[in-house]
Amino acid sequence: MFNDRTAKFLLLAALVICVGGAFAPNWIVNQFMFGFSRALAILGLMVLWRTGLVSFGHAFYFGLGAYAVAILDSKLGVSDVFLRLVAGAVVAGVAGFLIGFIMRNYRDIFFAMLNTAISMVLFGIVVKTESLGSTDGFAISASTIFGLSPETKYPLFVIITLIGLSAALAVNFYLKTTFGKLTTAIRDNEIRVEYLGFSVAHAIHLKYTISTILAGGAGALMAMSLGQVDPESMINWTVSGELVFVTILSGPGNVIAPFIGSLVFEVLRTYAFELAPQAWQLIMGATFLTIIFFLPGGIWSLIEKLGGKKNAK
Amino acid sequence: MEAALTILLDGLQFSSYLFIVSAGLTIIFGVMKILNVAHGSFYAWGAYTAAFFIGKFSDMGLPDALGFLIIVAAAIVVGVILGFIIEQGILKHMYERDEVLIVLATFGLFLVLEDIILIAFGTDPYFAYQPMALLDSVELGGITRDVYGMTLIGVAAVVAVGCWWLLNRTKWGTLLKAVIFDREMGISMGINVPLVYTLTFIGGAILGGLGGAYIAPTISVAPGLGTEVIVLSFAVVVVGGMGSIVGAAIGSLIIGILRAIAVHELPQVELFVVFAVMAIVLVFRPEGLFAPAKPRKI
Amino acid sequence: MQNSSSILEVRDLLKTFGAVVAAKDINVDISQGEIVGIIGANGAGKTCFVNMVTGYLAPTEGSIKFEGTELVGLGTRKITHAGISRSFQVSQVFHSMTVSENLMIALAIANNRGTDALSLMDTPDLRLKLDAVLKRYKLETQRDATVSALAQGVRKLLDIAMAVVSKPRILLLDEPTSGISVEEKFDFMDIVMGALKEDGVTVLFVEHDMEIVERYVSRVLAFYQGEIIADMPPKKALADKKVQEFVIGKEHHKKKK
Amino acid sequence: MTNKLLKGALGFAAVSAVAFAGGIAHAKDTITIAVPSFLTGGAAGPFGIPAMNGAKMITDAINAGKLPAPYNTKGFGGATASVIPLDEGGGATKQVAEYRNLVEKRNVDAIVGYISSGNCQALAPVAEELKQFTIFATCGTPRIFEEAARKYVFRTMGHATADNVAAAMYVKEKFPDMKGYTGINQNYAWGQDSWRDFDLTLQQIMPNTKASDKTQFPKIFAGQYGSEISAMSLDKADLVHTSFWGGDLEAFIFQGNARGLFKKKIGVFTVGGTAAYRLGKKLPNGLVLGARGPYGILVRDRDTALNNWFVSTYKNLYGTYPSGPAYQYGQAILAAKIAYDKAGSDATNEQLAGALRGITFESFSTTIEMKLGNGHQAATENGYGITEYDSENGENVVKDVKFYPASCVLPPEGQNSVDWIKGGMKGAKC
Repeated sequence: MFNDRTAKFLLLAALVICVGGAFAPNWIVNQFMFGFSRALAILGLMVLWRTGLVSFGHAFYFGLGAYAVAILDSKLGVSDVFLRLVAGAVVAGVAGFLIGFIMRNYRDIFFAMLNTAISMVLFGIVVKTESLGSTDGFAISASTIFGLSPETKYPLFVIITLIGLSAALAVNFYLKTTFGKLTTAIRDNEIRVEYLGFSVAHAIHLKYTISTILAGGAGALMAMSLGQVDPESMINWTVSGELVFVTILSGPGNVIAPFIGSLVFEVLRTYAFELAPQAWQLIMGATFLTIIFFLPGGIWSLIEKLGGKKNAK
Repeated sequence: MEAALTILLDGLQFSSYLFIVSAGLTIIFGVMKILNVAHGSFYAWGAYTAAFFIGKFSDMGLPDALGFLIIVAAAIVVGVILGFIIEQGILKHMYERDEVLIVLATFGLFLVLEDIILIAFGTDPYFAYQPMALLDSVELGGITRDVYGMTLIGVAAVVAVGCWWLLNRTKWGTLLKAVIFDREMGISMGINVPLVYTLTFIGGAILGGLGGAYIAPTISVAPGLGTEVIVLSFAVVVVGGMGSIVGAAIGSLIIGILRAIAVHELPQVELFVVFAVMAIVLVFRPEGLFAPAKPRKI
Repeated sequence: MQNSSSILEVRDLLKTFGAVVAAKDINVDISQGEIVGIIGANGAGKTCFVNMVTGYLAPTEGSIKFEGTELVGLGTRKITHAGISRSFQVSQVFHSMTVSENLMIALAIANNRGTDALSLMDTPDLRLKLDAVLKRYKLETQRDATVSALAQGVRKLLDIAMAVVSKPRILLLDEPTSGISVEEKFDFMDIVMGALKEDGVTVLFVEHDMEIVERYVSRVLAFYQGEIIADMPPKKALADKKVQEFVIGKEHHKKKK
Repeated sequence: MTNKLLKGALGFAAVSAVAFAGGIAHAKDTITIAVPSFLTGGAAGPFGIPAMNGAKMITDAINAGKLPAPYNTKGFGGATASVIPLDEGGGATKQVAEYRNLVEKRNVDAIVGYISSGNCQALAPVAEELKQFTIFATCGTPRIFEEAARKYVFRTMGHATADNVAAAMYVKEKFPDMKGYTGINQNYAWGQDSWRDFDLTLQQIMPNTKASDKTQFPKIFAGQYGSEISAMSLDKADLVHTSFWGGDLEAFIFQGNARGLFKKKIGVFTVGGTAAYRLGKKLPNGLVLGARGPYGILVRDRDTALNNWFVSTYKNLYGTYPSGPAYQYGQAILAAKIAYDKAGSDATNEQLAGALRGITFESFSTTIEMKLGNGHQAATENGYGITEYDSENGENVVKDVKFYPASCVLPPEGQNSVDWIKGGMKGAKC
């Protein structure tokens, strides 16, 4: 599972980033933490996208992950980074598995919209429940690592990077399995897949569940690196929009793409907000449209052009 | 009894508002299979345009009755201009691409339009109370009601009947239905689908604008008022069935009346109603109550 | 009345869509190794029959037994697993992938019915199988070509090859030669039939082209308005009055249009 | 592959480089103050913009040494300050991320502002973590300094408890025969706290009045309150309390007015002040109006050098009278100046915090005592008045203005406001 160029690159890049992070200023470390946290969710959406499915509601699972951390923290005082991460991923994964029974029967726009609808229900419930923090959300205490509470953000940054790395490797491997190869196959022709004796519904259900686990983990990591959750920034439909935005921005070409895409997104947003506090949405929206029109393959397609097609295939 | 009447009126009033804003969304979806996230922006632009000119006119000392003209004009102008530009400038070039990409494009548009409003109209809220003041208020069910608010019910009725008539009593309607059922079929029948699309989108945009323009006099027209609307109208469309006018009407009624009951009898659950209804429908009938027949993929 | 040698027994099959009768009183026994041609005008119920056997359509009444097990009520997947596969009139392949990728997926699924689908797909022994299939269907030269770039004929070949890798006992071909040029059609069928003979697959294929029928089948089922009006060897069938009137006649007539 | 790797590394280096560039430090004689406020969304017009105006006006005046005595020294400890305006919208989480950028990327010296209680609550712990000198200007929730002791965070105005205790006392004074009361407040910390404090206080000081069992908590920015207004009109209560602010406030006033709600019921608006100047004739007469303290219309005619200067300068600059937020941001900037004057322009965050902790100073409209929350939370008087349209000058005025001293409407140091009210507001000196 480490024997292809993508895997090798991931390993080396992770090393460089972890080392570099030790010398980089805090805000860069933050950008990487936010970026890589989100990238986890993008990985999952990428798997779905390759199958021809786009979910416009994965903020539901992202939010579940984030709020799992928040609830654990505020109600039970759980602060261990791994417990929090697992909790987020599991909660989202279970929800995703159950909802998957509905979702696997839908395609195209209906799939996208049903996800939106379900995410809105969660948004509504959270916003309107005082015990869930209502619109204020929760502040999240600093995460501990095996009982130790680190002075700086660096350890968390390393952990997030390594989790991102392992997720990327796992997905990279998954895409090589029969299941994984079926992604494009299903997008191309479900009838044939069925007549080959393979259940499209099961395949999609699995991919959906995977994507929700990743989204939940992403939410958990994001909550920990931000130290704050609120429905507006974690569950609202605009967040789902952002996730898809970054997916398109990254491009489906390779598991590396989500990480690059997410970083670009964070930096872009930071500067848009800094340069045009009253028009940063406009900048984001325009970028989005430009990508959709002129760079359908996302950033990755650029990289492939630069780095020569055969790279990391 | 008085309470019942009040609840009914409140419910109808809110339902009407919901219906007007969601009708456009569901029509566009039904015909073009586009979930138009930018619909909220049409609403906002309608509200701003109306509020802006109502204010200007009354400053010029023109009769406030003109307000109603402005409202209609604003809706049409906004719908035609924005609708045309967006459909011709962006969406038209995407119909061959994945439907979902189009949704995303409208999301991008939504972000852009939100900030353009800010640049065009500034951050200061606009007040266009004149039409509301003009119609004054009446004693009804033991409380005072503003007549303007109740005319909303009439407007909704007109929109509903109008849509029904257009779909079921005109040649246009039959063409639309053909396209709605199956785009390819429409083309093979020699229907000018691109034109149908353009007009449909403009029509939907006008309805979105009308919602905003008509509500404008009752609210403080401030930035960000589009975002709420998307959520509400989307909920209605999901409950009623994506793409179904009847569905939108029923959906609006269910949500509107239930909400009114909640506000009066059990305020603490008021905020859940919309989403509770949505959740229940999603569990038992994910395609909505009145989902139009859709050709399955397999 | 179990016929010992027959692997497919169809009894009193009826399919109606509302008032329309798509299939009626269909009774057939197919024996191991037979090559059966299904002919009939458009809308005579040929494809409907194929769809019912492969579980894509559920019959209104009647039974379809495959080696004694009832197929009616089973889904397409179960039936594929049981050992019946099909090809399509319009080839159903993964157009954005290469020929070998298409076959690899078919092979992978055939070799582990999704049970260990979470293991690497690209294994050496699968590669060997792939080469064999490519060779048998003369697809070596196009192995790395993307399907969408291929000619109809090649796609059809691939379509059939993918249907066969699961080593079915019965294969149903829906108009294999439709969309293939007159010059190619015999070479094409030679490849296909040759390959199928090797595996000893029982074949039913829907065909409009009587030359093909004459040349390749051992038995003909002629459909007319949902019923089988003739079930006999090809020579005899093509000479048969009813067949000429209701099937071939219409055929030629149709060709003129 | 290796060349890709190289690219990766380069990319990282590039980003870092940008970072350092972004973070190039400031010279000694200038400081940067980040001023977050609502520049977008419904709260921008009524709140964010006046607030930002106030902050800019005072900063410029201080830079030019134009403030009246005793603040007529040039600059912040001699340094000229530049204001970085910042949008407060987008939710607490976004604000946390932006706050980190302000401190760690843009290296601002001080952060002065914030209107939303949600944001303040989220940012207080972050500010402490980053050890960043921060002054909250307007946000209201008492929790910030009651939940934890702060070292670097200050708030230069009284909190929501004062607003609502004062409101209750004013009601008791002016409407002694009020029988029952209801309320409509936004469904988040601010609205919930406000109603709770108002309700609890009335239970204490007017025990034989009754709260309606159907108080309304619509979502913030809902914009339409038709049903709520009907429900309250039918309610037997004869008083309506609201802590609505910004666009929601104005929408509610319109709709309630058209529905004659305020003819039938006493309206108590704890944040109504901002509407007074903006709505003009459309503001009903006879509303009980607060401005979250001695600000805006309530203190327009206070005849002190500082206040006269503030009102006239603001009116010249922006064409309207200054509303509450303008005062509140102005005085927060003033507090920053005081801190810098004491600690010096190159002072550390610790020194700045030390300089502001526990002091008492004259603000534009009132005296600010930083005596709660270990000297981090201001205590000021709080007051209310009743609206009346002055048709001669064509503007709204407030009559029967009554102010209550801080010691009367705020809990003593170290006491949680809810317990204090429930305990009968012991030690309140009115």
